[in-house]
Parts: sequence; structure tokens; C-alpha cells
Amino acid sequence: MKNLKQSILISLWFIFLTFPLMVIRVNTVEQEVEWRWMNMAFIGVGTFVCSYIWRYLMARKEKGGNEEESKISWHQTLTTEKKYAIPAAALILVIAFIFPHIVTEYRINTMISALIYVVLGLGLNIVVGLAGLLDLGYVAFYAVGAYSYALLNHHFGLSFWACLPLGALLGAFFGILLGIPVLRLRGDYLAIVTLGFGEIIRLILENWNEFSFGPSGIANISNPTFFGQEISRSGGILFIYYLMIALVIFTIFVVNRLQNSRLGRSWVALREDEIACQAMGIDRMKTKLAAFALGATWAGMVGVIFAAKTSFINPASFTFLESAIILSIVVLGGMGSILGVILAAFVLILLPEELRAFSEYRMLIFGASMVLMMVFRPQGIIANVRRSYEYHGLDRAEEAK
Amino acid sequence: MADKVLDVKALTKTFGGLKAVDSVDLDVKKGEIVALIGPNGAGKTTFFNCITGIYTPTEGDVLIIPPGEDPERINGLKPNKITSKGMARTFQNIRLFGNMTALENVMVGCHCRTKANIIGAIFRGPSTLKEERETIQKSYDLLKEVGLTEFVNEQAKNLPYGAQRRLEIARAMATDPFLLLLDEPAAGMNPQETRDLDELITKIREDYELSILLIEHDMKLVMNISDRIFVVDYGKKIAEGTPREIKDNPAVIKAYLGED
Amino acid sequence: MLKIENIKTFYGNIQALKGVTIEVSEGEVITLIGANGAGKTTTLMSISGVVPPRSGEITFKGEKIHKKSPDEIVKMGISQVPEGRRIFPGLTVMENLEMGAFLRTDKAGIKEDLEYVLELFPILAERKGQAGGTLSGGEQQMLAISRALMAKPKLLLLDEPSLGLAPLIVKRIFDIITKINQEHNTTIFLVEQNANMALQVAHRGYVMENGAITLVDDAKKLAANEEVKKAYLGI
Amino acid sequence: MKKLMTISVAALALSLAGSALAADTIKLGVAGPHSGDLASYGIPTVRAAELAVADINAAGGVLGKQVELLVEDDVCKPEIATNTASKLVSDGAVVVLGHICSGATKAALGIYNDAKVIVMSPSATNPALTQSGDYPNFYRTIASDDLQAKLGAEFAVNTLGAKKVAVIHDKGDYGKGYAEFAKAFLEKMDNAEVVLFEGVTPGAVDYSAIVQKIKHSGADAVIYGGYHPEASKIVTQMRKKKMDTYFVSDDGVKDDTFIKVAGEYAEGVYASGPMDVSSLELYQKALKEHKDKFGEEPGAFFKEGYAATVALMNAIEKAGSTDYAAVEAKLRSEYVDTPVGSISFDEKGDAIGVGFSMYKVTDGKYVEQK
Amino acid sequence: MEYFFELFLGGLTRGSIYALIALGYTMVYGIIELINFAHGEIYMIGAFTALIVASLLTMAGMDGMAVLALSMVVAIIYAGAYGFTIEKIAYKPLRQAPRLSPLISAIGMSIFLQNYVLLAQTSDFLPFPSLIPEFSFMEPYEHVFSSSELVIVVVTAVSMLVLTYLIKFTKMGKAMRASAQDRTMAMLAGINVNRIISTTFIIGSTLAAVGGVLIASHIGQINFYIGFIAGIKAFTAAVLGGIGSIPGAVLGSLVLGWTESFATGYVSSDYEDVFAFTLLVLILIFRPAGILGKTKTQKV
Repeated sequence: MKNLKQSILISLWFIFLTFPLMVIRVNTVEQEVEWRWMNMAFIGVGTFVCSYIWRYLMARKEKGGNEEESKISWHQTLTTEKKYAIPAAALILVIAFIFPHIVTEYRINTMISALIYVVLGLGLNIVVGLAGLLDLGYVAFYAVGAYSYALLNHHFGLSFWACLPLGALLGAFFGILLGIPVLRLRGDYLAIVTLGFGEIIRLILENWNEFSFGPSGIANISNPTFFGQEISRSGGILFIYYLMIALVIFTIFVVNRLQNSRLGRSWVALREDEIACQAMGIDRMKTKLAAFALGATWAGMVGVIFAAKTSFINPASFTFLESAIILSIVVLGGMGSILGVILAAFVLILLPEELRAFSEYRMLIFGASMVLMMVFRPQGIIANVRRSYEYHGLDRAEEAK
Repeated sequence: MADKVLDVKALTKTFGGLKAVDSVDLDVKKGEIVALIGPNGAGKTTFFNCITGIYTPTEGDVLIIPPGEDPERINGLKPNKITSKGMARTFQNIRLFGNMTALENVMVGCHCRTKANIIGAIFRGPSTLKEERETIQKSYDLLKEVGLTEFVNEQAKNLPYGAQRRLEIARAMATDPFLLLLDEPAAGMNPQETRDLDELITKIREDYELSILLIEHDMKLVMNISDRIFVVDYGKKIAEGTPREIKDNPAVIKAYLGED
Repeated sequence: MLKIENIKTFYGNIQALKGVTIEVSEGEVITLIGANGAGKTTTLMSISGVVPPRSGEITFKGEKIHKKSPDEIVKMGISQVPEGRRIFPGLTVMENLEMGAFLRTDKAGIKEDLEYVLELFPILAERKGQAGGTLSGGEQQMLAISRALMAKPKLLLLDEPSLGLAPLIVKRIFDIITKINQEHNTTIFLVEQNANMALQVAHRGYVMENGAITLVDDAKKLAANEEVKKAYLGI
Repeated sequence: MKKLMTISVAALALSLAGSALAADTIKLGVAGPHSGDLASYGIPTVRAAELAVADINAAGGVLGKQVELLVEDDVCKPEIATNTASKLVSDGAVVVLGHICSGATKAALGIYNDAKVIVMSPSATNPALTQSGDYPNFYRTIASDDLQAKLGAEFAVNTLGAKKVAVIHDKGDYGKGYAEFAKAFLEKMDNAEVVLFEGVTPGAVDYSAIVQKIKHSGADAVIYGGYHPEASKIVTQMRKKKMDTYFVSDDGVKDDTFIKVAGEYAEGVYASGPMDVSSLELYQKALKEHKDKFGEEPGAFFKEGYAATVALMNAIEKAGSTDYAAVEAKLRSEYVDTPVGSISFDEKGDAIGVGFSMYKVTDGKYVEQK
Repeated sequence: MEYFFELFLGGLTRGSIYALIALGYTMVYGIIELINFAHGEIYMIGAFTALIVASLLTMAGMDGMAVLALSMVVAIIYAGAYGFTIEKIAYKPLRQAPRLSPLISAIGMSIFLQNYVLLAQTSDFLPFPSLIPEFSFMEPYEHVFSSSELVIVVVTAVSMLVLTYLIKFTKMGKAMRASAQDRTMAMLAGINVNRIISTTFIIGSTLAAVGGVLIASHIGQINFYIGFIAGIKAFTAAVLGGIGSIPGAVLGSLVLGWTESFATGYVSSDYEDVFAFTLLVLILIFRPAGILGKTKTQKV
């Protein structure tokens, strides 16, 4: 009864709230007013139903977790226990391998996009998830990579393979260049400065025609070659697909190794408590710079692949929204969690493609799901569980002595 | 008389005209446990922050003399530099890495005594593997030393309070210091825990042959374990001496201990 | 006056209180002692409504309060001096005191109480315009107590008032607590680590372990209890 | 793991189902921004295609088959456009109407070229698209920017008699391209000079600084490359500052919205645009269909989109098949009546029979200047 | 010199425009330390609502100040209602969540609202009627400084003064500061923190609506995207001045406005945003908490 009353109130409130925008549409030139009373009914019924769902989910969220905590989640079993992890990985690899042969080129293309974002997400994850540095301008390094290939290819005919490491290096270089002055800043100040840096890079690309060909971009970027062999464009897509699979595997491998290394520990420590971290003899600047540079390296590398894939780039692909999407991937996935980032990239990049049928509502749904996801599962799709160190073995060895 | 390991001369720190620490001299000798006491706001923690590099002293000198080495002036060095020179500290408000396990916390402490870099981390060569194994072993041993083996894989934030305090000590010990600075190690502990801490501090000094400088309010602990005590009030040193001397010092009683 | 019946409180999934029952009569000073992490602070936060209990009941003067919001509870006359003092660092001393009287509208009464606390702690009058964050630990504790008193509470909850203070200040703070209890007939619920001092000023005491009450008795009897002596008094 | 399997099986099924449906219709892909901030440039083309195809289908279709529209969004982003293109190709589009933005078009063309799909854009005016020779499968029903820029520059200097010209653009692909051509043409003329060449930030809250700068430069005419929202802001502020400098702009400004938004300040603004076709019967018809169906005036590139649909379908019909080479040949040889006039296409893919005229806002309307 | 003066005035207007939006940003940030990315959208919704109301009233035959006043009032009410609702849906459930979660939620909300207005209204630019009357006393100066510019500058100055007074001296304002500094303690002092936060959102949103109406009226056109760009600039301005500080937001906005204006006037408008962001980076490097922001010394 109480719920009913509350839901009616909520529904009335939203009718009031959406009244001018949803119901009235004025044409100022023709002096006409269009009244769309049906919308009001939709809103009323819609919010009424939603309020029940909301309440249910809220109640579940508040109670929930009790069971979750006790049993080890499937993904943890999957990633930590060798018994499952190896067959699971093998199965995924097999699927990944045959995937392009059973689907259309379109699906391969979107899958490449998704894989690109997986790598971007994992790269930014080093900066945000592990080291806890909020970077809103990550796309700048992506742009650096893409433009370094496009320009070097255009002017000097450098091949994809020469540019891949160069793009990575340039990414790292810009990562350090940005890092040195701004790493003294904390939290939101760091965020806004990195946002500014991202915009500066984009604006320079847009305005400096002599250098970057300005807003009209660079077209006809070469496809990758295969051991010096030219490959056709559709063959190229297949090739880039496998290349991306390899890069994703390499990235996971590296991030995983880094996470459980001396450096990875110092990043996490830095995120947890900067002062204590310094008191443990860790050089704050060096550690942060390493995170920034590594994150940027990956963005640079994948930027090169991006340029090769689309064969055309212009500054419009490197806007703030892009940074926001990459950041969303990291946070939605669960900060620091590799599996989570991968899943989130798939959801965020493939979902809009699948929602093409609703193209008008696509961004609306995208925005709403970001909010709902945060509200009902703020720890992300997969909450990060740090691996614990094996010490049992050591203990036993000691006893044996 | 043993050699000095820390020699602070006329240390002064001002915040916007306010003298938080006013020309304080203090020294710690090899193997000694020295306590710094005084009322709240007397400048004890500021003094600590100045010698550990979190603040830069306004005036005065901070010299460290690592055993067997020449004296070195460390004013204005960054905290991580000072730590790697062999001076480690704990914090008044516990500053553990809450989401890391107890073992990892200590492993972070080993940071400045290890040197694996990015390349090593990725390729995990034999030397990195060896170093990593040694780090785990060393950290585990330290946890054993402070009696926390049962919590090895527990997240630091979930540890009982007393255990967190001890974990902080273990973490500081992981940096291989010759001088350990403890900022109110017994704060918030019950008498039983305080007694255990008392033993722990003495034991650490014996086992690792280091010197200890501590700030503490628990007079019983201070009187029990300290070799010498310095008393500050309003940023100035008002007394210095053995526990017995301090207990009977009228200035100290007036400013700090109160009459019974 | 205050009746806590079998409350269970959770932080997320972690149960902090496992069925706590406490009773406080008007005019009393009671103390709750126990180790760190035993659930003492959680008990106070449950009373104040900041972390409401998931089950059980709390009644204050016959009215159920465990489902009320913190401001409603303050309005009913329960004020808390939380652990770590929690002075608003950017507000001046006067503003901090004003915040204590946030819910009151009786201007004359507020003025009267202000005079009372400034008399209780003359140092605060000197520091009037200074930002709260610049006070020393002892002064902050005095300000925190004064701020709570500004709400004209019938029941004052004190969480570790002696924490991190010099012995001299601790003594003064405890004197003031007794004074407040006697002069204003304010009921006091004192949570302490320093069991020694706490049992000296309290009438009755509760001992808490692992989220549950293990002992209840007269303060004097508790102080004489062998186990308490060993575990909390350090004798 | 089970989930992943189901997903991939489902994906497989979907893609198979997609190709099974082919064969009995002629599929016309329509690509452009249909959502997001540039949607207003893409949706009119979709509507044009719907209307034109409805007519064609009602008359029996093409080659005896019904025409089916495959409408796909590219949000004007190159990286999405490649996905859009490969989706259209995968779904069996034989010709494509689009894309709208030049950048997205460039990115997508390679994919169409590989699949031998002819692409016709109603709006991508970047000269390189036809002039570079890189995109043999590209056609358009709108003239390229350099023609427009030449018209603008010559009009400003020769007709209006401007001596000092400020060239302003919106830093975008389209606007900056136009401005650069205009600048190049002006520099070639010896009776005028470019006193200012600068970009403004689209969406900025106001443009008073650049307006002051134009004033300071002593320019007697402004040539602006870009779209109407910024143009109306700049013109409004210029007029409010009592500047009566000539304002000459491009097709992006020759939009009725410009006049609506700028109101009285729009008076006297010059903008080039496709030649006036309002008297053409076909144009009238298309316009009426749009009004009947959608109840409002069509937006940008509607008639070009309509024309492109008609031209493509005509070429297929004439070719007798959807074969690339046959259709290409017919596009180049046959003239077809469309709402933009009777058009055919040259070697490079530009439409013959379309061109630009200069218009002036007079009494709240664009009036063609002869 | 005259040129300089004109650029100065142009920068002043632009800065004041930023400031009207930045004030709301800074208030919300001040209390819950959240970059409310949806703030720009509230500004946009305010402008849209005002446009609808103004058009209806004009069609009903009203004109002049009455239209301005009424549409302003409705816009304020609606912006406040939207601010209130957004906070309840997207931020309140996230009070205990990690710091990045509300930020993502805010970005999502911003995207959602943009598309909501796009779908409910139109993607086109709409002409916005010039609601601000032209004052006769401004007539001689109109070519350098128009009436609407004057109104914007004055409203910004007044808003800043009123807000400063509100926060510094009223009980409500003190409660806001208290809640910002220590939420739990504010609760213990009997402050209904949720209500304070809601109020802050409503005040911030109200300001955004005022800004929306004035700015739209000055510029003469709106679409669903205006909030995003203005929002980013205003946020930059707020950080520049020291986020959380009311005078800082205004100062930062003016500095940003002047930087852009002079950069355009004396260098090139191609790089006006580059100058703006470079200035931001430089100022933050030398004053990490912004021009008027106080560096929080962390207690050790």
C-alpha cells in the first residue's frame, strides 16, 4: 500500500518533470504548438513500473552480497584455479580463432573495434585501476599513435611494422611529457588537466594543417603487410583481427605480470596511501610516471592499429567523449580487474552496434545503463580481487628443514 | 658511550609565523630507545615529519650517521630518499595499504631494497624470480617476528587494531632501517596489547640491532622501555634525561604529567 | 531512559553488533569498555542513527528511535561527541558551536548555553574566531564536548574522549564530564579505552567483546573484577 | 562459458539468417548520422530515400524487384563508418546512398570499393573525394567545395567590390576546406587581399572576440566557411556591434534555419547554394510528399538525397543488372530527371548539371542573385 | 587601446557566462566533491524550458518583461526539479561508493539527458527570442557593450555576492560547509545532510537555469548540445579558480574569458582553446589548488 502510494507519487512527479519537454513542442517560426498528450501517459505508466523495479533492485542491493561473499564467484574460480583456467582459456582461444570464419566481415570489423577498446581499457586500467590516477585525456595518446603511423606512412612510406613500435614509443614519450608537470596534482585537478591535455592534442591536430592535414584528416593509410607481402583489404581485416587477438593476449599477459610485481605493488600502494607509500622508500614521481608511460604505450600501439584498420583518421575520432568511454570501460568493468575490463569493452562497444535497430535510442540507453550500472553495481561487472601470494610452499619448506 | 645515529640540531619549523617546533636538539645513539613526549599540539608529530622529509625544516640541521658511515645532512630530502638511507617510520593514524594483504604490505616495504624493473616484471627472469622469492620470504619472516602469521593473507583493513599497529612496524622494518621512528605505537591499545608491544619493541631492538625513536602518551610504556626521554611543550624542549629524572622533573609534571 | 534491546548492526556484510542490550537510567553515568574493534563506536553510531541497526529496538524515553534519522534523534535530545572529535576544520570555533545548536530555535536558550560552555572551557572564548582545524588536540576535545552540549542534550554520548590526549588533559576532561553530569543532570554514556579513568567516573559499566556485552555491573565492582583488571586495567 | 557459446552460436545464426533473406529485393544502403549531434544532416536523406523508393516500388520497382532500404547510422565518425560500411556490404547492399560527412565517407569508401559497391553522397563536398582519383566508386549529387569557394571569392571581390577580405571558418572538415579554397582563390586575384584567416570554435558561447578582430582588421567582407549555427552567432554579433561588413558564406549557411535563428540580422547575408530548383516540377513533388508524410519542411540535403536515389535506381534499371561496371557506365551516359535537375555524372563522379548560385537574404528569404 | 578595451569587454562577457554555470559546478563540488557532468545539461534544459514557455506566452499575446520574468521563473522551477531528481537517482545511491563511480554516473546522466532532449524535442538549432530588453541608457554604447551583456555581467556579480553571503553567513550556508567538511559529524550535529545536499543541487541548478535563459537570449539560439561545451569550459573555469570556492569560480571564469578573448584578438582564434587549457595547466602546476583554492595539507 505504501509502495503503491509512493509509486503513484513518483509517477506524478515525473509527469510534471517531463511535461514541458515531452508534451509540448513549439515551432517558433510557424507559431505552432504541438501537444503530445500520449507521451504523458507513457511517462506515467513507465515511471510507475520503473519505480517498482527500482525499489526491488535497491532492496536486493542492500540485502545482497551476503551470499555472494561466502561462495567463491565463478570468475574467480575460472581465473585462479588451473583446473578450469586452462581449458577455459583454450576454449576461448579456439572460438577466437574460428570466429572470423563463421561470421560476416561486419562482425569481424566490430569485433576488432571491441578488441581495440579492450586494449585501450587495459592500458588505462594501469593508470586508473592500478595506480589510481584519474586520466580523462587518455585518448590523446591513442591519437598520438594513430597520427604517428598515418604521418610516417604518408610522408616517408614507413610500414605498419616499423610504426607499431614507434607509435608505442611516441605514446610513452608523450605520457612522460604530460606526466612530468602534472603528476604533482591530485584527484580531480589531475583529471581536469589531463582532460585539457587531451583537448590540446586534438586542437593542434585540428588546426595545424601543415603538420596534420587538419580536420580533413589523412586518407588511404596503408594496410599492414604480411612479411613484406601486400595483402588485400579484406584479407587485411582478417589479419588485423588476429593481430588484435595476439595483442590482447600480450596485454593481458603483461598487465597480469605487472600487477603482481614489485612495480605493480608500488602502484597499488600509491593508490592506497601516497604518504605511507613514500615513507616506504618508493619514489612517487617515478612510480607514477611509469604508470602513465606504460598506459600511454598501449594507447599509442593500438592507435597505430586503429589507423591501419580505418585507413582514414581525422581529429574527430579523438574527442573527450572517447576518453569518457574508455574510462567507463575501466570503471564499469571493475577497476583493476582484467576480466571485467574485457567484458565491459565488449558490452560498451558491441552493445551500441547491436542496438543499431534502435539507433535513435542508442545513446539514451547507453547513458542510462551507465547510471544504472553504477547505482546497482558500483564495484563494476567484476570486482577486482587481488591475487594472494603463495607462502604455504615456503612455510612447508621451512618445516622440512 | 655509543655513537650517535641521529643528531638533530636546533630544528625549527614554522607554519605561517607560528613556530610549531622551536629550536629543538635531539640525538639518538646506536642501540638506544629514545622517547619524545609532550602535550598534544606540542609539536612532536611535526618534529617527526621534519626529520622524515614530509615537511622541510625551516631552520636547523638533521644529520644521520648510519653505522660505519659518515654523517650526512638530510634536510629537505624527499621522504623516500630518507627511508632508503635507513630511517623508517610508522604513523600516528595508521596508514596501511588497506586493500592489500598483510604480506603485501610488508612486501611494499621491501621496495627500496629490491630493484626489479618493468622489463624484469614482464619477462620475469631468474634474478627477478629469485628476488621475488626472497621478498616473500623476508616479508613472511617479519610477519612472524611481530606475530602476525595467522593474518598473512588477510586484507590489512580487516585486521584487528592491535595487529594493524604491529603490521605497520613490520612494514617499516622491511626497509632495513638502522633507526626506527614510531609515532604513538600504543595509541588505542588496551593494557594487554601495550604490554605485548613493549616486549616487541625491545625484541626488535635486540634482533635487528637498531635504534628506536618513539612518540608516546602511554607513560608506563615510555618509562619501561626508554633509555632516554625528551619532553617538548609549545614546540620547545623543556627536559631531557632518563625516565627517572623525567618523572621527578617539576617542569614536566606541570606541563604534562599532572600531579597525582 | 535509553533502552537498547538486542540490536544487530552491519557494515555492508560485516556484522559489527551481535545482539547488544544496554539500559541507561536518567542522571546516570554509564561506561562501555572493551577492546578496539569490539563494537563500542558502532553501538553509539546505532543509537545516533548514523548506522541504523538491522534488527532489535532502541527506545528513548519510551519512544522507538531505531528507525529515525540522525537529525530527528538529535532533536529528541541525544548528542554525540564522536571518536576523533571530528571538529569541522574550516569552520571557526564559534561556527562549530553554532552547528551544535543547529536544530534549536530558542535564541535566548542558545545564548545561555553558549555562555555556559565558554565558562566551562574559557580557552574556547579566546579562540572564538580561529578555524577549528588549527586547535590543539585537547582544545578540539573541549570544543567537541561544547558543541554537543550546545544541543542541550538529555543524553550525552561520549566516544573515547581521552584518545590521544596528554595525561594532564585527560584528567581535566574527566573532571568536566563529572561536572556536566552533576550540574546539568545530563545523562552520560561514555565509551572508553581508558577503563581506569572511565570506571572511576561512571556509576555502572558494561564490558563489550566482539560485538556483544559480556559483563554488566556497578563500576566499582567491575573495577574490582579480576578479569577486567587483567584485560582492561593493566594491573 | 556456456553463455559465451550461446552468444557465438546466436551470432552465427544471425549472420546466416541475414544472408538467406537476400536475392529477391534490390537493397539500397542509406548511411549517415541518424543519431547524435549531427543527426539533422542525416535524417532528411533517409526520408528522401524512403519517399523516392516508395514511388519506385509503387511503380513496380527496379528490374521487376522491390527496392529495400538498409538504413545504418554512422554518427559521422570515421571509425563507426567503417563498421557501417561493412555491415551494409555484409547485408547485401548493391548500392549505397551516403555517407553524409566527408570524413566518414572517406573512411568507408575503401570497404565499398573492395566489395564493388557504388556510393553516392548527397552531401560530401570535399573536393578530394572526386578529384584525387582515389575513390573510383564514388559519386555525388552536390557540387564540390572548390567550386563554391571560387564562386564565393569572386562574388565578394568582383560583384561586391571587396578589397580586404576576412576568411573565417569553423575548423571543421567542410568549413575549413571551403575557407582554404576561398583563400587560395583570393590570393590569386590581384584586386583583393586576405586580411584575416582564422578558425572559430564551434559551440563556443560567444564570438565577440573574433568579431572585434574582424572589425579591427578593416575587412570589408567576411567569407565564412562552416554551418549555420556559428554563422548566425557571428552575424548577429557583428550586426549588434553595428558592423555592416558583407557576409558571404557557403551551402552550410544557405539553410532556412539560419534565417529563422538569426532573424532580422540575417538580412543581407550572402550564401552560395545549389542552383535554385524550386520551380522544377520534380522538386515540388518531392517537397509535397515530404510535407504530407512528415508534416514539416524537409531539412538539409533532402533534394540531393532524393536525386541520388533516383539516379542510382535509374542507372540500375537502365543497366539491366546490378553489375558494377554496367551501372557505372549508365551513371555516366544517361541523363536522369531529378529534383535537382536533369543530371549525369562525369569521369570523376561529380554530377553534371548541378552547380552553385549565390543567394542573398531578402525579406526573410534566400533570393537567387543572377 | 580601443581594440584592447573591446576585447576586454568581450572577455568580461564570456567570463561572466562561464561564471554563471561555474558557480553551480563549484557549489555541488564543494559539498559532495563530485564533478557533476550533468550540470551543463541542466543549463540546457533550463534554456529549453524557457524557450517553450516564452513561445507559448508570446503566442498568447504577451510580450516584454512579463515573458522574460515568467519564462525565467518556470525555467528555474524546472531546472531545480531536474537537479533534485538527478541527485536522487544518480548520485545519492552512490554516497558510499568508490570515488570514480559517481563520476561515471554523472557522465552517463549527461549523455542520457542530451539524448532525452534530442528525442523529445529536436536535433536542430532553435532560434531563441531576445528576451532581454534593450535599455535606452545603453543606446550610445550598444556597439561596444550591449544591454544583454550588461545584464549578464550584473547578474553574475549579484549571484556571486548573494551566494557568498549565503554560504558565509547564513545558518544554511554554515550547515553546507559543515556537511562538506565532515558528513558524519554534520549528521551527529542534527543536520539533515541529505536535505542540505538536495538544497545545494537545487541552488546550483537554479543558477544554471538563470544562466541558460540569459545566455540563450543573448546568443539567440539553442540546441540539445549547448550544455556539454559550456559545461566543460565552466568546469575548467571552476578548477582554475579553485574548485569549491565561490569567488574562485567567478575569478577563474573571468580569467578564462579574458585569456580566450585576448588570445583570439592578439594571436589567433585557431588556438583559443589551446591557450585556455595551457593556462589551466600552468596555473595548476604552480598553484595546484587553483587561484583561490586552499591546498589541503594532509594530516600525517
